[in-house]
Amino acid sequence: MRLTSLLPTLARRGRILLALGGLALLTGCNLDFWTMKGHQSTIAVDGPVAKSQLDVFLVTCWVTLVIFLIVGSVLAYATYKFRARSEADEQAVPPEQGHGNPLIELGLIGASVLALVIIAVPTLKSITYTHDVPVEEKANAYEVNALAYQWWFKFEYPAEPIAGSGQLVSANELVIPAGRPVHINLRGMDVIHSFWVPKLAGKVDMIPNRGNFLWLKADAPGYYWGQCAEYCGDSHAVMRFRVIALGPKDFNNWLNAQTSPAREVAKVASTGQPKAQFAAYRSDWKRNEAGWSAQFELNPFESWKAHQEPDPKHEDAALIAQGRALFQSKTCFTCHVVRGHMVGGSGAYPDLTHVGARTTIAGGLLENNAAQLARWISHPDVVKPGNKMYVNGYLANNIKLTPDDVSALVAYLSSLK
Amino acid sequence: MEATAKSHFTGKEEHAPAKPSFAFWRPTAKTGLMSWLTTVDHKKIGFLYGSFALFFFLVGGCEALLIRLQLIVPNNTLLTAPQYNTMFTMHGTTMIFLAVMPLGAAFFNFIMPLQIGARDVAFPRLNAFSLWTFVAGAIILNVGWFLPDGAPDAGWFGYAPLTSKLYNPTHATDFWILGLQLLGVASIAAALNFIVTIINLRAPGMTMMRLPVFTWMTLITSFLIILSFPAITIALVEVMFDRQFGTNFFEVSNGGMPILWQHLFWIFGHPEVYILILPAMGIVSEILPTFARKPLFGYPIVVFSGASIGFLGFTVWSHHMFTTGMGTVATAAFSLATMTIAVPTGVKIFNWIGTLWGGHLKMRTPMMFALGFIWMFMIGGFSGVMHSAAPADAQQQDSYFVVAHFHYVLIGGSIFALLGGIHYWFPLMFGRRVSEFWGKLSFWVIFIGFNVTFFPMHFLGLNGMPRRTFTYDGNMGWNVGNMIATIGALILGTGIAIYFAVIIYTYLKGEKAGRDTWDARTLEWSVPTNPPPEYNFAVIPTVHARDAFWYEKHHQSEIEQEKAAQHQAEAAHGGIHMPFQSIYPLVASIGALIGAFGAIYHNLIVALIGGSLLFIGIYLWSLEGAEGYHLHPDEDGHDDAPAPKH
Amino acid sequence: MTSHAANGAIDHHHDHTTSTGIPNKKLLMWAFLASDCMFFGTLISTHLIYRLHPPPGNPVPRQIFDIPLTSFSTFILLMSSLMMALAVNAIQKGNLKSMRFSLLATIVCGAIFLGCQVFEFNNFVFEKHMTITNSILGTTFFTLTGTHGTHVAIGVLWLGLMYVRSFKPATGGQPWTTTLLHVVALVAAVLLSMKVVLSVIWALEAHGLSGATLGGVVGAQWLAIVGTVIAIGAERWFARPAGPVQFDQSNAIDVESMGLYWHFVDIVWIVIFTAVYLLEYL
Amino acid sequence: MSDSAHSPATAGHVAEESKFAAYVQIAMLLAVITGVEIAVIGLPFATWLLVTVLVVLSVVKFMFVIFYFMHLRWDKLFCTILFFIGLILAGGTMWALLKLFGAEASVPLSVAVNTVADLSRLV
Ligand code: HEA
Ligand code: HEA
Ligand code: HEC
Ligand code: CUA
Ligand SMILES: [Cu+2]
Repeated sequence: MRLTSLLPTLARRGRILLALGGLALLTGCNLDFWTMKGHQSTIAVDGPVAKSQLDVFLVTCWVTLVIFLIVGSVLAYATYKFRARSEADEQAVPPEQGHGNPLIELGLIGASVLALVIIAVPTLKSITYTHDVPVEEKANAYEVNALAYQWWFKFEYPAEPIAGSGQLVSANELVIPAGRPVHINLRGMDVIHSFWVPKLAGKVDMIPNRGNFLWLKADAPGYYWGQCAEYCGDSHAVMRFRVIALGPKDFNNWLNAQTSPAREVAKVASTGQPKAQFAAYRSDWKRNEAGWSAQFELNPFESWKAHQEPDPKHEDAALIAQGRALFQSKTCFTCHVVRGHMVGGSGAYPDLTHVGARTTIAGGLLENNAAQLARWISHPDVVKPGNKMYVNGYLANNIKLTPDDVSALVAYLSSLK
Repeated sequence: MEATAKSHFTGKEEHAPAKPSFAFWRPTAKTGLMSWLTTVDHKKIGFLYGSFALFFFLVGGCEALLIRLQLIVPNNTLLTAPQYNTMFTMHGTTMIFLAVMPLGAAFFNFIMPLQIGARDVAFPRLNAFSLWTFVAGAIILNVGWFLPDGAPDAGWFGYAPLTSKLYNPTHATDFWILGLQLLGVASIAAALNFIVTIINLRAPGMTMMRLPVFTWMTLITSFLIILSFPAITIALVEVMFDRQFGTNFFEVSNGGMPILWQHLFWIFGHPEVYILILPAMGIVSEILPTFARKPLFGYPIVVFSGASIGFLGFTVWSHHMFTTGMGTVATAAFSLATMTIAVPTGVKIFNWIGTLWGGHLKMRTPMMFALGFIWMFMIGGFSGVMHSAAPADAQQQDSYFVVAHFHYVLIGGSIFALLGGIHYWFPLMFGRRVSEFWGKLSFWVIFIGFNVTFFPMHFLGLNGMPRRTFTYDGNMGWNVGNMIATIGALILGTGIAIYFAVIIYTYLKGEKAGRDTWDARTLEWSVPTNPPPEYNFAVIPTVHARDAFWYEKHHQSEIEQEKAAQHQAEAAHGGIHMPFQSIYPLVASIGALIGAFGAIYHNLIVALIGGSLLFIGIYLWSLEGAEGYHLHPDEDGHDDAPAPKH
Repeated sequence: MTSHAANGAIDHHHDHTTSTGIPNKKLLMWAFLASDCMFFGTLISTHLIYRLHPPPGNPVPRQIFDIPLTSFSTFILLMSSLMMALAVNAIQKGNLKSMRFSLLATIVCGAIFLGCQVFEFNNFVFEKHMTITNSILGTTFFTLTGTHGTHVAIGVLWLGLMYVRSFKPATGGQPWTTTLLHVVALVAAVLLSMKVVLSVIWALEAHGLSGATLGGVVGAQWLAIVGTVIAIGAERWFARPAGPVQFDQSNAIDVESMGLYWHFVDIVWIVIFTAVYLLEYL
Repeated sequence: MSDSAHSPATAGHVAEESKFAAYVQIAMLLAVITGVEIAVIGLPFATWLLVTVLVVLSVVKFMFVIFYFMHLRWDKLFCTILFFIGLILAGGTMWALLKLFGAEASVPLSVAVNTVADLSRLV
């Protein structure tokens, strides 16, 4: 980045910033940030692996807290008790020039070692436990592969073969069976990334040329936030993903839906609905807009379930057909797979066969709704700095979309449940 | 090779000055630009190191402020993603390599020779070379701000393969590689010099176990530098070859393993963090006894624990890699090894408290910083211990919890101690002292601002906020913590601004300080004038005890006689020998700078010019010899001594 | 800190022995070598790590290495260490002539070693098709041995400078250009003769021993041959005996520190020879 | 300021000669060890044995060079300590690195996978 390019940016944005800062202050901060109940909390956890890690953390926390209190009080006392209270005090005859006391030293060293042993024991236990699926549960474990690309995740289900195209593949949303251990093979496909779903398990890096893995288990069905946790270039911050844990029945239903080819929308006449208008056609779409809606935030898991169901009432079959044609003519299919609809695509780009059934797009950055979809395909560069759809696709293939194209593509993509 | 010391031990006599042809032109300016560029005086070099370091501290601080301003609210757009990534990369690199390390080097240079009763370091011209090579490295590292390619943006530990040509095609990463390479050369050269100085140039009677603790920590830090920097040198050579010549060290398609970079980097990187903290611990170990008016509690144990921290520092590097899937055995081993470091570190804390116990604590500004150091470093150390438990770290690694940890040890630790050290030695360095009121005020503002900034980051990290993210969404529960942290950073910035204002004011107009302002204990305060004369000691002191100066003050008559005798002996032998200034270290460093540019831009001719300049500089520097002139001050540094009057 | 008699012969600093009695330069050199241990340690580790896991398609070292040649250069480097030790020994006794001879012998050994390495690299690249870019073995092997070779080359240069310095006249008078020219002559002599010898070897390998082969070499390399003769002549001229010089026992420490460096480069090779070459044959 | 004309004392001469002889003998010994090393690799013994022999032999060479040619033997002990700090740390680091990379967890995918399909995923 160039210094000269920074200065105007600063000047331009300074005012917005001040306004924003003031606003946030005024709206009143609720100072409960220390409860740490966020979507990516490592404290309010939902799985045995994260729990084991949390327990170790709490041990370290208590041990050091106790030491801190003891050492701190002695230090505070010494500072208070022995401070010179007056000028005269400072000039007084120097105190006894003592040089130390080996017994005290040894005692304290012993105490420190003891404290460390208290930490070390659970640490060692947890290292073994969190490393891999416990032997007794091995048979029950579900296997998936997670592959990281700049800046999105690909998930493979080796246990779900699909005739003709290998195995079930999805992007950015990992669906797992709840209550079962899941063994995830981690692969970095370009640079180093890291797989982190704080509520379920600590992170493990996805390093090129290295066969890493982790295991986790979700205690109950739920919707979990994940994030790439190793700096991997421009859009590292927005390389996110989700994990959805489902009960056995739901999981099987989901698998059935996913393993089938992309959904065909019955050819019916236009419902005559007015075409959606998207503010997102313009590139000056406000970038500091949240990627999610309040409704979604209210109950993400329900939102995910809702996404699984087709919504024929609001679908415009003609528009969808137009979108499908555009997907081909605008060369989207050269990168993206839509299994059953057209032949094309490559494994190195997100599989869109069931993109409509996901709650998020663009690496977990945006909620998957019409407006955000439009925003993404109109200006991927603005939404996600440097992303490879933009640099490899839009520029190289020179894809230009009119607002109408976008509406059609959005309709098509949303129909891919 | 430095020729200065040649005659030092052989007693060899040079022949009457022959030549001088133009190559051996000896600069003699005592004032003005040339005197600074060609100086070989450890105090001037220390001052320059310190000035550069403080400048870069402000630069790094401004970068930090931009980081914090970007994060003040979710989805902020003050900086773009590439700008932000550049910002934290340069912030980390600048703070570590261009602020804290050289600030440490400034004290090593200025204080250490005085503490051991020496008149300079063992190789004064090598010292100048270190300084100018450091400057060259700093230039290369920062030059990207002014060029189209931009400044480095691969993070301060530049994990391969993000640094490869494929993912980072511009020269930005080359600036980072070559910049660090030059800084490494500078650091190793300086460290070798300090090692020889401390081992070999101690005043009579200054046994190793009488060395001031700061000098001890200088020695240990220097060892850490010479033993850890080679690892990053090799690692940097490997990425450089990958980028420039298409080798395969980290090239996955030909079987390269990017994980190797992480190992090599952290073999350097972990000792590096102790390179940053040990000088700080040394400074604190000087300040506390002075203001408690008591010797350091358990001196031998403090020294020994410093050495064990240094040694253990080489056995724990993989604790930065707990999440790289090393397998249970390696993870457990590094986890335990890391925990053991808490023991020697704890010993230091206990001994500092022991030093306070029963003392007469004079609560002056340096003392405030030292006490602040103990508190803050303790907190930082405890979060370090939390990291060392590998399973816990799996959640903390690369989250703001780590950011909190290392700022507590780096700012609460290193920076607090260094800022305290500046206050402490200011009267010695400049003959003026900082106003207590303003000094304490700046301390409190910094202290509060620091905690407001970084304490919430623990919560942010545990709440899952990843580091190195230019933006975050508003629904994650991170808004308030970030807002507080940013406000804290502004307070902290204000505190630092006050601190600098006070320092600059004092330098220009501050209250004059007498000799031995604080009633201190170590030899640096025994110099005849503040600031010290260029020859440091009119008479090389003879050391009778640890805390040598304290002993002198309490055995005055005895010492006086000894000094007189010593002075006579020295005078009889021709007075104090001072080495000439020299231009060649600067020439060599400029050669290195030019050569680095040639390497970055693949320009063979420029590289060759740079290389030859480097070679010629070194060659002429070894040919010209140290030479020098003589001074004849009296015992107190008066009379015929050209002592700088203030 | 330095004692330095501006005039007169009084040893005027009673305190100029160092605190430990070890000369500063020697201490500096040992500390530097400690540092260099880490330097080569990490580099050799890199090579061995990749030997632990050679990717498929990596060249097989056994099919590439040429143990007889490497053994020869190992032997030569050992001999150079011997000559270096003798040089230090000589100057410590003040025997300048013997020191100069030993230094020259060390330089020659170093040059032969470098020549072998040039030959080896050439052979690997052009005959065995292993380059620094086309395989991980090539990458680590060339980087490691090349870095060692660079150390040797720096050592040879340093030896040359020291050799030249031993002619600095005691009277001063000599302009620095003479010194520089002497260095140039020496370096040119070494480089050019290496070139000639190498081309002879290559020609012999390619065409066998015959008058025509040698004639061909002379034809192709006549410039280098003439240059070699001139350079050696110039070197001899600069080295002609001429009055007292500024070099004696007191310079032993300079030669000794240089020697430490040289021996270190030798022991690094001992490690490389075992770890990189021999272990491949088990 | 001495040229060769300024011949050293006789006593010095004797000392020089004796060291001279020692140096030459050591060099011969080193050469012989090198020869043995080269011979050893052809022997039909267990690999671990050969490795041990090779390592021991090169350590012997190493020690001879540093203690005699580099006269650590005659120098202050401190030089030996100084150098061995570096040597031991470097050796320890190498050992740890090789252990780490030798561990199962560190086998790179480019070696572990054998099918073409899997390989293509890496590139
Ligand atoms: C000045 C620099 C400094 C210092 C001194 C330390 C000190 C320590 N550090 Fe820290 N560390 C960093 C700078 C530093 N660190 C940096 C910069 C990083 C991040 C790099 C990056 O990723 O960018 C880092 C990261 C880091 C990690 C990796 C985190 C991660 O990325 O996942 C770990 C893991 O173990 C760690 C551990 C420790 C430990 C155990 C100590 C110990 O030395 C602390 C010992 C001190 C105490 C424990 C307190 C006092 C002791 C007592 C009062 C005695 C009794 C106490 C007990 C018995 C517990 N540090
Ligand atoms: C010694 C080292 C050091 C020091 C002193 C600091 C100082 C500060 N650091 Fe940083 N920091 C690092 C070393 C250090 N840091 C490292 C190694 C990283 C990791 C980088 C990476 O991930 O690659 C890092 C990363 C880092 C991050 C994480 C970025 C990210 O991961 O996305 C943050 C975020 O808050 C941060 C903040 C700060 C702040 C607010 C200060 C403050 O203390 C700064 C205080 C100074 C000033 C504020 C400027 C001085 C004052 C003026 C110029 C006067 C004018 C100003 C006002 C009046 C307001 N630092
Ligand atoms: C050069 C290849 C390429 C082309 C052509 C391309 N894309 Fe993409 N697409 C990508 C990549 C890469 C991503 C992942 C980007 C990221 O998240 O960083 C992506 C992501 C997406 C996503 C989000 C997927 C998810 O689950 O997160 C959608 C939707 C999408 N593209 C639609 C389209 C449409 C519509 C077109 C044509 C107009 C198109 N793409 C053309 C490469 C391409
Ligand atoms: Cu992927 Cu960060
Ligand atoms: Cu560390």
